[in-house]
Amino acid sequence: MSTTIISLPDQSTARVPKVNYLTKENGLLSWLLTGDHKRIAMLYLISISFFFFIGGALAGLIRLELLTPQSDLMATDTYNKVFSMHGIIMIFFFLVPSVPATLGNFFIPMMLGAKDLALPKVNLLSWYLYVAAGILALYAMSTGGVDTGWTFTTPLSTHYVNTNVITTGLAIFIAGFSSIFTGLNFIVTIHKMRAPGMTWFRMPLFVWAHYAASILMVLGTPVLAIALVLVVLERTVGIGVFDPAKGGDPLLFQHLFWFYSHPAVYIMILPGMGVINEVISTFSRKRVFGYTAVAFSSVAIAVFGFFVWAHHMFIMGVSNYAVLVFSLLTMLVAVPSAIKIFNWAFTLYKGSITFETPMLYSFGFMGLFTIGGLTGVFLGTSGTDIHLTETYFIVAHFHFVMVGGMLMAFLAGLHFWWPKMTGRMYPEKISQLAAVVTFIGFNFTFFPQFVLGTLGMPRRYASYPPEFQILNVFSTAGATILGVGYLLPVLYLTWSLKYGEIAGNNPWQATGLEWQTQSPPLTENFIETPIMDHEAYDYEWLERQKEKEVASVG
Amino acid sequence: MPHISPVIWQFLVKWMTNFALFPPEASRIAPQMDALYFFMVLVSLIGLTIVILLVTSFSILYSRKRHPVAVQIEGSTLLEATWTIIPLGLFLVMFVWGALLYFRIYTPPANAMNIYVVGKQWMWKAEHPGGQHEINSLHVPSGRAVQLTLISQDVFHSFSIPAFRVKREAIPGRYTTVWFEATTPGTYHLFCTQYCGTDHSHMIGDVVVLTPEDYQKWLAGSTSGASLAQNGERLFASLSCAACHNTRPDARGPSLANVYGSRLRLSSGQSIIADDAYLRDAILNPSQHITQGFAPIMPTYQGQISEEGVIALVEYIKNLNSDYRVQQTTTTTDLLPESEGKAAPAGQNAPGKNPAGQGMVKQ
Amino acid sequence: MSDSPVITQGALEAAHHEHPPYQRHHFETIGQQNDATNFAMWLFLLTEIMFFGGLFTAYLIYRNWYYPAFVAASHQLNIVWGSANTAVLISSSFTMAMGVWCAETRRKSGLVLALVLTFLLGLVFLGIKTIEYSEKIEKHHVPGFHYSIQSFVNPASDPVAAAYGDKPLALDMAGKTELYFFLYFAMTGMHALHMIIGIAILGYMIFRARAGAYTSGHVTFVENFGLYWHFVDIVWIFLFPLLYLISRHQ
Amino acid sequence: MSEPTKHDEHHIVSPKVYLVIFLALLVLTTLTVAASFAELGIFNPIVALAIAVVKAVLVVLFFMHVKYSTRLTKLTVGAGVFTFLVLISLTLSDYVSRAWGRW
Repeated sequence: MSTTIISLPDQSTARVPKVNYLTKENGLLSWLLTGDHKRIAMLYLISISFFFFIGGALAGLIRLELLTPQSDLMATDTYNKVFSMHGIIMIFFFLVPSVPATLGNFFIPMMLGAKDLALPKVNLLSWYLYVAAGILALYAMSTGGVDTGWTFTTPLSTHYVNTNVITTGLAIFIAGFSSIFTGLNFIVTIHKMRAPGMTWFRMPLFVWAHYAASILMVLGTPVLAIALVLVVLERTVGIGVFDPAKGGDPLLFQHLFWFYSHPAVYIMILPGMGVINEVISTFSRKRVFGYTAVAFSSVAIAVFGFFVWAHHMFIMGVSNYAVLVFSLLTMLVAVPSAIKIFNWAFTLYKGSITFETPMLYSFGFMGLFTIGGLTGVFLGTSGTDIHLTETYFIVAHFHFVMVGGMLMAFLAGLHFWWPKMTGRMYPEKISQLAAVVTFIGFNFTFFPQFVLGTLGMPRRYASYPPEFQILNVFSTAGATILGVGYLLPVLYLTWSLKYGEIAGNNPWQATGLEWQTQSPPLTENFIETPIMDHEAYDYEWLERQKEKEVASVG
Repeated sequence: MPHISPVIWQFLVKWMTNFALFPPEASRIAPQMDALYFFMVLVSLIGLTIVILLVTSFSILYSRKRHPVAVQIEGSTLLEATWTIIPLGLFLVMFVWGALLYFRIYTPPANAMNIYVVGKQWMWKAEHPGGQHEINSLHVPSGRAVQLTLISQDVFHSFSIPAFRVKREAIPGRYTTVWFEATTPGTYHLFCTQYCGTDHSHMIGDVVVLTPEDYQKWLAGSTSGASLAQNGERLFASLSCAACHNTRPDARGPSLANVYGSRLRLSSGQSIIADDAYLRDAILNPSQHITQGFAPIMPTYQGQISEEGVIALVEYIKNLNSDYRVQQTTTTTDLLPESEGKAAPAGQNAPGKNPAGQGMVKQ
Repeated sequence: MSDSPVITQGALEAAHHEHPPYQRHHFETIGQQNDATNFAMWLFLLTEIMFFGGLFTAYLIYRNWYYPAFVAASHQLNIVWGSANTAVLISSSFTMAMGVWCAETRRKSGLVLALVLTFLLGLVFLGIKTIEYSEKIEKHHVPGFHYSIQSFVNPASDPVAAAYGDKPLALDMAGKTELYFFLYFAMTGMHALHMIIGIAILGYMIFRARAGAYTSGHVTFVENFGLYWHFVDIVWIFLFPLLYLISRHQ
Repeated sequence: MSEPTKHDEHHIVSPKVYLVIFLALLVLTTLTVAASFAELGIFNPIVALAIAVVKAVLVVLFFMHVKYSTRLTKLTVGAGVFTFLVLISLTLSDYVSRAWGRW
């Protein structure tokens, strides 16, 4: 028995289908005015990759500066701008739209058996909003940057800095609407566009995860928008809502900000969890263990995600009673993530497991997300939060969740669906190497930061006491490896566009509806509307289908 | 090591001898914090090990080579319940333990000595009751509970002493407190951990823990002549506070002797304990803190007194146990002509034994 | 599940007919399209609720903190104009609802009339709002622009405050009235912005309705706009008591 | 069937209902203004908000057709109101309990 399930068509005769969504129309305008969710997903893929590498370059600068205890590579205010822009770009222009706007956009309609998202023009509009916001953010960055940190803490952001707070705030405001429209579109599509027979509990868990994330986008983002509007008004008119001298309460801003920004971390991680479901099921040839539990845990995260925001403010002067309540609720939101992890582990049980690149990334995700999630409990516990918050512990924690979790999941998904999106395979050996390199580099970069945080090294420091240097050197060295791990996929994926092997319809023998059509798909996705007559992840159904095909061909 | 360049060798030596993995435990609370911390590390390690063991053993046992055909399993309610309830139970234990620790750190004991700390871009200014000022350093005695009353003059700052495992934000417009009891004499890091602008990373200093004897010596050696309360008294006089806050029957403001720590009845009907925060607010936003029986005529001092000045005033009022000195100031003020019509206070109590009697209920 | 894509009788019939011209290619039936756009509109209104939610939260907090200032400042609002505006907005909601009915029952001239009335009532609302705003500008009650606390420290000098028999506020409390007026302008301004957007869309709709675009079966646009317009009305239904009424008597 | 492609699932509200609701809203507006002139103490804001809620519910149910809509629409409205209340009540929980003292 072979150790891989990759089944490609005979390369000597195989062709990429002549008519597909990429070749349907030509010319730049056909892309810029498209309503096709797959083309919009590709536009998003290009733009978020662009922002990822800008954010990554800024991260590189941060790590270089921290190689030595003094602030010698750049002045402190430059450093402050660099980490602020790193955070803003990575969160609002990469992590929030990453999986939803690319993979979600591309595959949710296909998984549901629909021709497109419910509102294709709104989908295109949300890409344009994203681009406009991105350009505005880059403009703000190139004309002096912003040095408030991505959290825009008042009254620092309103009264004490003279950088481009207004422009950046506006950029995030617009990006927020892009995200609202994406989420809205997904919810409508999932409710109204399912193919006949596609009941709620036949949907792939990827869709469930996106449904939960979309709820958060729709209900949370407007509160961020109003908070930013108030910051802009405070700066321009001086209205006083966040100004203690005029009777305002600067903490109110944080309440409004974290009301969005805490659920935002679930907006970022839930779609990633969705990807992991698909990948783990496919490469262990098994239905996801405890399908309903995993589906409902996504929804539970979405609901509880709204009740915990003040755990970002435990030491900032919220009332002790509120600390008690929010700390307790935080413990509740940690449980659904634990449920997911164990269900994924048990999906492997009695499976038939192969180790292709997406699976390697998923294993990386499980390990790193477990660490990230558990260290989150350290910070949700009010007592230990006092010592660990605002240090590198918190930096390490959210990088484990966001980079170790979300980025790993994004890469897993990208490698998983790449053959479907482009019709071609990437070189498997190099991509496996890249997965391993990323995993090693990541641990080297961020594990030392847990130790640094426990030692008390504060975050957002351009210079630090010399006894922290050795761990920072480790971290910077690891970041170099990590950088290589991220550059490799760019190279071989681009290469594969022209030279990769022809993938065929279903190289992984996966069960999702998106795999039951040609790769790359037609603009209408399916020749005729599919009828869902089996459960999700039904590998026996797939076997029967194959037998039927063989029979009819023979 | 003949082949290693001396420069690199020096670097290595420097690193290895100047390298930390865990912060020192230098306060009473630190071992308690670390106990919870290590409990959580242990739980996390066990959890992580379980996940890793499951994934690797399943990967080996059920690889396609060994196990070519997967067995379809729906799930198991029992297992779902297990990994819902056990983590939830553990998290709840952490929650309770953590909450207890949290309240221990933020509830100062009654006998703690108080030091005021003002955070401003980008320095920490400590004000000792004896009038000693320090910038970016803090001298404290070992073996004695020290309460810090923090305030920021501009943006959010955060006062962090990792070796003591305590941290508290200094926020604009409001006092916050934290306390610790240092155990081991030595010098420890003091950080601002809340990002506060350009020189955030330079807002660091030292906490020097001295033995009680050394501390007394330090106090004697760094006095600035006047104690904090004396500074406050000077300010009290120069702002003519005593013109209203005196014990005369027609006084327009309540007497402030022994007011600190007492329960006040406000004109809004609420009753409130006069603590540091109340005193500060009553100076800066007086109209919300009118003692029952007085007219809201006090002007605001918002923007007229620096945070240090407010601290001095608060410290002065805190230590005001009798009206003797206020009386003296009043007599001086009386020499000045004073002809403006006075808003007569509603409840004119006869001056009795209790000078703070007007609308105040002693605790 | 109740909302699984059950193919309804009408939809099945539609599948046999030619698709109506306004059906987008990716929908199976026009019923599905209408459902989807209607649901999308509701979701959009959810985001609007949360958007105003932030301002309502701020208002509640500061009203509790600075109660005397909020009472005195709210006395400066003109209850007659406020009530008139409420009536105007409710009437416009009614005409809009009638418009939706006309579109559903394919009454073209009725629809145009209803939309024109809604449009005019919207303008009347904005006109009254302008009068109210200009009063505030005259009295220097616009936060951030030469804000004056004269009416509150010396209510006798201000006819409105004097009519209420307001007591003078202490200086520090009088300063907090600026917060009230900021929240007043933010909330009513945001509301007015929604009105302006709505009126602009109404203009476009009147133009299209005269061409008969909404009375030949395709009514979703009118219905969805109706939802938006009623939502704006609901926001005002809450703003009116919060800003004008609840502090009248203190 | 003259219009087979639409309204197969939704019900046209008759103008009479609209008129009744419109009149009810006007009456309630008068009522709330009148109530604000009465001295009710702490009940002034409560009455005003209660009337506002009633008015909003009338608009949502009839003008916005929620009474005749699917369960999904009702659920959507409910979700919006719920999250709005979470935002307000949990934020206020901090502000209210700050006054309760240190512990």
